[in-house]
Amino acid sequence: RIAVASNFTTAAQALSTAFTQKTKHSVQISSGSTGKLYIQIRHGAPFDLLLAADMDRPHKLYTEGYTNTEPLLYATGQLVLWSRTPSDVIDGIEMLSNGTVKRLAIANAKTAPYGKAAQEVLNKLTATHSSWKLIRGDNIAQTYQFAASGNVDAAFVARAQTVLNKQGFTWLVPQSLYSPIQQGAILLKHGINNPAANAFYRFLSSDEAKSVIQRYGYITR
Amino acid sequence: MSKQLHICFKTPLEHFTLDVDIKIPATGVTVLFGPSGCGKTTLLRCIAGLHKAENAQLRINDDIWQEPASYLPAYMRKVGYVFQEPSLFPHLNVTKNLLFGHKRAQQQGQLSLNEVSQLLGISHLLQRMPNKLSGGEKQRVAIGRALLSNPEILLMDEPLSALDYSTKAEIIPYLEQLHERLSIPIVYVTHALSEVKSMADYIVLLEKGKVSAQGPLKEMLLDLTAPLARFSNAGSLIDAIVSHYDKHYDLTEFSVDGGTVTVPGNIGAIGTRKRIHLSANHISLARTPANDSTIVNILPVTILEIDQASSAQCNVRLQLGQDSQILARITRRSKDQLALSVGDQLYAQVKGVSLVKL
Amino acid sequence: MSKQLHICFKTPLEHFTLDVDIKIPATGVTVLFGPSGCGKTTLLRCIAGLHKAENAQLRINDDIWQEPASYLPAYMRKVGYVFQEPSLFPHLNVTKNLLFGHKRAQQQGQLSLNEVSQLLGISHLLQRMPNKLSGGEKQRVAIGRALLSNPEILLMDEPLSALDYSTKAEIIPYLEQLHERLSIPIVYVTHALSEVKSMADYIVLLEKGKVSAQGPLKEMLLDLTAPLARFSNAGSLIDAIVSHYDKHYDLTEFSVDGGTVTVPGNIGAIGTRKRIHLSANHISLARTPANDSTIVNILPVTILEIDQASSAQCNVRLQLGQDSQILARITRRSKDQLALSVGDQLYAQVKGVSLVKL
Amino acid sequence: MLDAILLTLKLATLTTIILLIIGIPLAWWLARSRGLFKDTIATLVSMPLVLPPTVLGFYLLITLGPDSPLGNLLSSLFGGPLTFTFSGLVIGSVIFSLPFMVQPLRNTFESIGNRPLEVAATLRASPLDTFFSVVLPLSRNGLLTGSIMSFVHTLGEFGVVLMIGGNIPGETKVLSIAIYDFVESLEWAQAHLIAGGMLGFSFIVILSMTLLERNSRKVGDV
Amino acid sequence: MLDAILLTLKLATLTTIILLIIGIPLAWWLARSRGLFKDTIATLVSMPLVLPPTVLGFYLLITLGPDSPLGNLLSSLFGGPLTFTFSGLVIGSVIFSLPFMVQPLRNTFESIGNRPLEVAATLRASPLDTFFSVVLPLSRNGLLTGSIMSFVHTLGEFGVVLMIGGNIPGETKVLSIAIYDFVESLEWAQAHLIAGGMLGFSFIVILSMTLLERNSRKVGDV
Ligand SMILES: Nc1ncnc2c1ncn2[C@@H]1O[C@H](COP(=O)(O)OP(=O)(O)OP(=O)(O)O)[C@@H](O)[C@H]1O
Ligand SMILES: Nc1ncnc2c1ncn2[C@@H]1O[C@H](COP(=O)(O)OP(=O)(O)OP(=O)(O)O)[C@@H](O)[C@H]1O
Ligand SMILES: [Mg+2]
Ligand SMILES: [Mg+2]
Repeated sequence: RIAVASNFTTAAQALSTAFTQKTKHSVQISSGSTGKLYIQIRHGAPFDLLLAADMDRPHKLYTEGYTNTEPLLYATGQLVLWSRTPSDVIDGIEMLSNGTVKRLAIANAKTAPYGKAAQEVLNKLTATHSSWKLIRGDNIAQTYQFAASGNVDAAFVARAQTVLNKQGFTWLVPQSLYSPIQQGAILLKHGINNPAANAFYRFLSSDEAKSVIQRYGYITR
Repeated sequence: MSKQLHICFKTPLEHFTLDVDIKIPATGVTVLFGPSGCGKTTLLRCIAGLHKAENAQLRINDDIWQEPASYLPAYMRKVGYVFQEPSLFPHLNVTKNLLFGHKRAQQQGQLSLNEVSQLLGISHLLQRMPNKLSGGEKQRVAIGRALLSNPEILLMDEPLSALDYSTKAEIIPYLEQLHERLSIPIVYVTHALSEVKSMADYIVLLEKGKVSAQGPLKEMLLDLTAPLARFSNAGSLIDAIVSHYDKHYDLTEFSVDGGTVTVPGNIGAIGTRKRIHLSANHISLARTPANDSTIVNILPVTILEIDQASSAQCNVRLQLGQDSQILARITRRSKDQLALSVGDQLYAQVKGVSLVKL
Repeated sequence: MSKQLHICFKTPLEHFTLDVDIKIPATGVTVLFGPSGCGKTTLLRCIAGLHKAENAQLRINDDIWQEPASYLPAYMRKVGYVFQEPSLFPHLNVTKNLLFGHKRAQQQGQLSLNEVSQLLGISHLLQRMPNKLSGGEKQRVAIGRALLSNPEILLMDEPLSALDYSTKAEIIPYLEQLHERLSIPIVYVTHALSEVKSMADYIVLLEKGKVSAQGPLKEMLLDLTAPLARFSNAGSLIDAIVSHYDKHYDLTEFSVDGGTVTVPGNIGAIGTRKRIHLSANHISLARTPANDSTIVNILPVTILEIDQASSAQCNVRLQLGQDSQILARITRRSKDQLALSVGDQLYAQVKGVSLVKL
Repeated sequence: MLDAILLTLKLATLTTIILLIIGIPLAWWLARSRGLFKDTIATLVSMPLVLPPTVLGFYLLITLGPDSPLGNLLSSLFGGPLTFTFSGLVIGSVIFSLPFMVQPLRNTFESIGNRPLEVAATLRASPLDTFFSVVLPLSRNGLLTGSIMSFVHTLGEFGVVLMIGGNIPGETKVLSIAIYDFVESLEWAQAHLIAGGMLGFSFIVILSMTLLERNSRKVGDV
Repeated sequence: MLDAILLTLKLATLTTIILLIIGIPLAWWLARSRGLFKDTIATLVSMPLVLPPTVLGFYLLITLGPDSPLGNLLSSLFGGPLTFTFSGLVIGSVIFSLPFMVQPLRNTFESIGNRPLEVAATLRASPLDTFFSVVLPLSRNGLLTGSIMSFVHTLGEFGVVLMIGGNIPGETKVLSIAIYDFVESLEWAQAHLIAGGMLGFSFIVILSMTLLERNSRKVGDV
């Protein structure tokens, strides 16, 4: 049983398919926000493996003794500025400053890593930031929905969400503008004696897994 | 044509069809009389506009309340309705119940809260909530509420059946006066013959949804073939004028067509017109007037008609004075023993005298 | 001691306290009589266990239903209760309403659904829902339901007030027989004097929560100081035995203490015991018996007591035969004119005869 | 935080008031009419409960958004899109809490029966007058239940609100979102505080409403 | 997917049944008793609505989890922790939907009044007998409303379920979570499909329940 942060769910499903083909172990995926999963694990949720959306909470679990292994960085997320309507503008910074963006959505900076990153970007761009109204999605999925339904003009979302969707305007935010969105995986105590869980944990670092993960818009080491 | 209520309704009920087409006088009290389940309540509901009969025609004097094509909704009909079951608003106290219709009447009526509540003996209840009232008290409040709504026609569905004898005796004369004072017609459902004879001007007998007989009370009482004469307390009405008051004995003497009738109590000033009910069962006929008996009222009469009411008894219709008629019920044996026949001149000895409304 | 109902309740009401402590016979019909709001319904509710009086003692024969310390809950008291307002279960049809208590009675009673519904004239309604019934029909179903629950005591709160004359006339004799057949006591609230005199064995008069008079009907009627004698339709009861039936004239002759009384119709086999009610208003007194009048019943009597009932009228208590007494009401003037005084021997001419229960 | 508290109260109060205004006539109509059409509408009224709030919010987002004709219409009426505004929140809350207002009201209305209406009609009260002077006073129970449930439900609602509100402080960030945020970001002490506060506050409000109603009511069984 | 559908139906049905079992006596007691104590309990019953579902779920998680005495007690009773199991879901749903069952029932019970109970008592029906043969049949309206609202609310609920259930396929992953997942993972076509299905299904279920009830009922105004 794998607990997966919502934003990684699709990728995780692809991973598990590949994994199952290879090892014949079957995988059950439960998704939720990293925060929720963290709470659940602390209260006895029967998960073997956690694929979180950040490094903090896996670390916390580690220091709190819910696992014996250090968190594994399995993917690094990339932030993009996305708009449903294609634009002539290439540079997101310009787009943000030329007044076409009246409503801008980011994920909740407090709970979502991508939100935090987006906030950092905005902070760095304060000089240029102008007239938009900032809308906060609860998580990165909601933020994307805001933009996809046309309720906001642009949104900072995960690259993972836009790779499958070629439409619209996408600007890959330079890594320099935000601290890396490192996603950590840990093998939980519940799964230590589970061969399948151990296998999946190891599988995460395999090249095969890495290519899948990359396909979904993440950077791997 | 104008001073009449034309009431015509046809509507299917569970087992039969209510099918009524009558014209009743627009003044006075019309009593609806008939066995349980014959459609009395339904008829009142039709008049009030609570039951929508398809085939209908309802004229109150010159106003058309209902026709096949037009329908005045209930709340625009100026009726005062006393329901068969007490139906006070549970969220309003007695005063507010009483004033509910009063406040909504376009013109204020001639009755005041005070007057009505005093008469109905509910003055001490004004602040109570309905669930703290006895059955009779509820019904009295309901009557008061209907009266205070300044209606053009009063519909009363057995309003007094829950009341005790003395309360009834107080309320009936008041209701009697009421229609005179307010000059509105009253349609009154009752099972109590005592209420019929003391209140009715006009009677409509209903049976399985159809009108089986109707007419002014006075005529109906004397019609030996009509159902009323067959009732065990059949009787007749005569007009009377107060002619003398015997202060010493507290007796009032009335002059009636063809004689005098004495009644206990001080009824009214000399010249006051009253109506007297003579119960057929309590009239005995004699060839000579008794003078050593306590029978006070003895009237000379002539036999007009003898009808066998049952195998044991006859109803005898009698001519009194010039224009009046009264009814006596005697056994067939007495008839034979005294060899009574039409045209005989006799003395009617009357024990059962009661005053009723004018 | 055992064949008695001891009914003792004290409970505060809105304006006064219900304070009753009576012993009534455990057979026959006890009528509760009194003005609207005097506490009749509350007393019945106390007996049924629906109203919890603090200070109470209730014994039905040898069973203790309530004492200050113990309280039998309502559903364990074998009462049949007919409420003042029709209270059918709206979700059950007539049959199911009728059988509700029947099914729950520990022992099956002697009455069947068929019998009861036929008698009450509701056989054609058995499949109906209560909201499709007329007021009187509902009340009849409620009576039937109470009867079918095989009660040890029947409590009836004005059960017949919504019913028409002829339905009443059918039901009353049935109720009369009922307590004999089932030998259960009936406590009966009514405002109708006609029901009192035809049904009551024992009378309790209630006024503002207190018992103002009580006793067997026969005695109460003759007690000139008691309230009953003051009512406008006071009267008296005498025992009678059928002595002859005149087939030709359809008249039944009764022998009573001190004479004979003739009544229309074929009442019963010779030797049948009956009770006869003589209405005081309809008895006239004469020094000589009239023989040319239609008055059929003339009885020799002796004056026992003369009481002035009002400023106009007197009640006269008369000795009839050896052991019977009857009541006549005459005007004071007649008394003076005939110079009536205690001990006089007279003839009572009786017009108002009605048969009542034994 | 005060912002969020005031906003929440404003939202809950406004939603309850609007629901009373919409729900009373709707419930009355449902209670008095017969037929398949009314049963269909009655069923539709419960539908907002079927979907998870977030999903409902998602569809509202689409419906009120610039892609939908309705959204455009409202947008031009209100001078701007409704999504991510307080007005949008109110609309979402109203739709989501509709069943809580309508169902209890309808039951109460049905339990009144015909008789009081008939009596009122014979006393010259027009249907509207009857409704205000008889039906509503006799429906205190249902009104109270409906209002409490709607109010409380709006307090606690957050799926819809989060979705169409966009968590904008001072405009759409209500307490339920705040507490959710605290829970998610593991600031549990804060979460406990707000949760306790909300519970205590609602408890006091509801209890005092109930007591007030009981006191002012002297109606018993009829 | 079939898993999720069956699980959802099982959860909603079971929750409704349990709520009927708990709610009926509770509502009856609330309807019949008087006093501050009962008003307090009545208010407490609405409290589950105040907190956002996720937050409520959070507290349930804490209460039922291994850290709490109650959780441990239940854990030993049920032979294992309740959190992240179907039983835990049921408990959460029951608590969350309690007000929807209790409130309508209570109103209906109150509207019956004393008279039918008195009549039943004089006809020798014990209080229990009366309750089943008179009170419940007269409360169809409230029972129907309560059941529909609880059922539907459980269908749509997901905050609590997600929190204490943990989205485990086949055990705690109900439809509402599935649709939430689809919406979150941007598979909207799937989401539309399930949402439509849920709406259609609930619509048909509720409408037919309503019609059935109407048909079997011949009771009108009394
Ligand atoms: N629930 C109640 N609480 C307090 N007082 C009440 C209650 N019900 C009735 N009363 C009052 O108690 C008195 C007795 O009421 P009860 O119903 O016993 O009268 P009743 O003799 O049956 O009258 P009726 O012939 O009008 O039915 C009345 O004055 C009435 O106003
Ligand atoms: N709602 C109804 N629908 C169909 N039939 C009804 C309805 N109410 C009453 N009835 C039937 O219609 C007939 C007339 O009823 P109605 O109430 O008019 O009688 P009623 O003359 O007032 O009788 P009562 O003296 O017993 O009150 C009865 O046979 C009754 O069973
Ligand atoms: Mg009637
Ligand atoms: Mg009474």
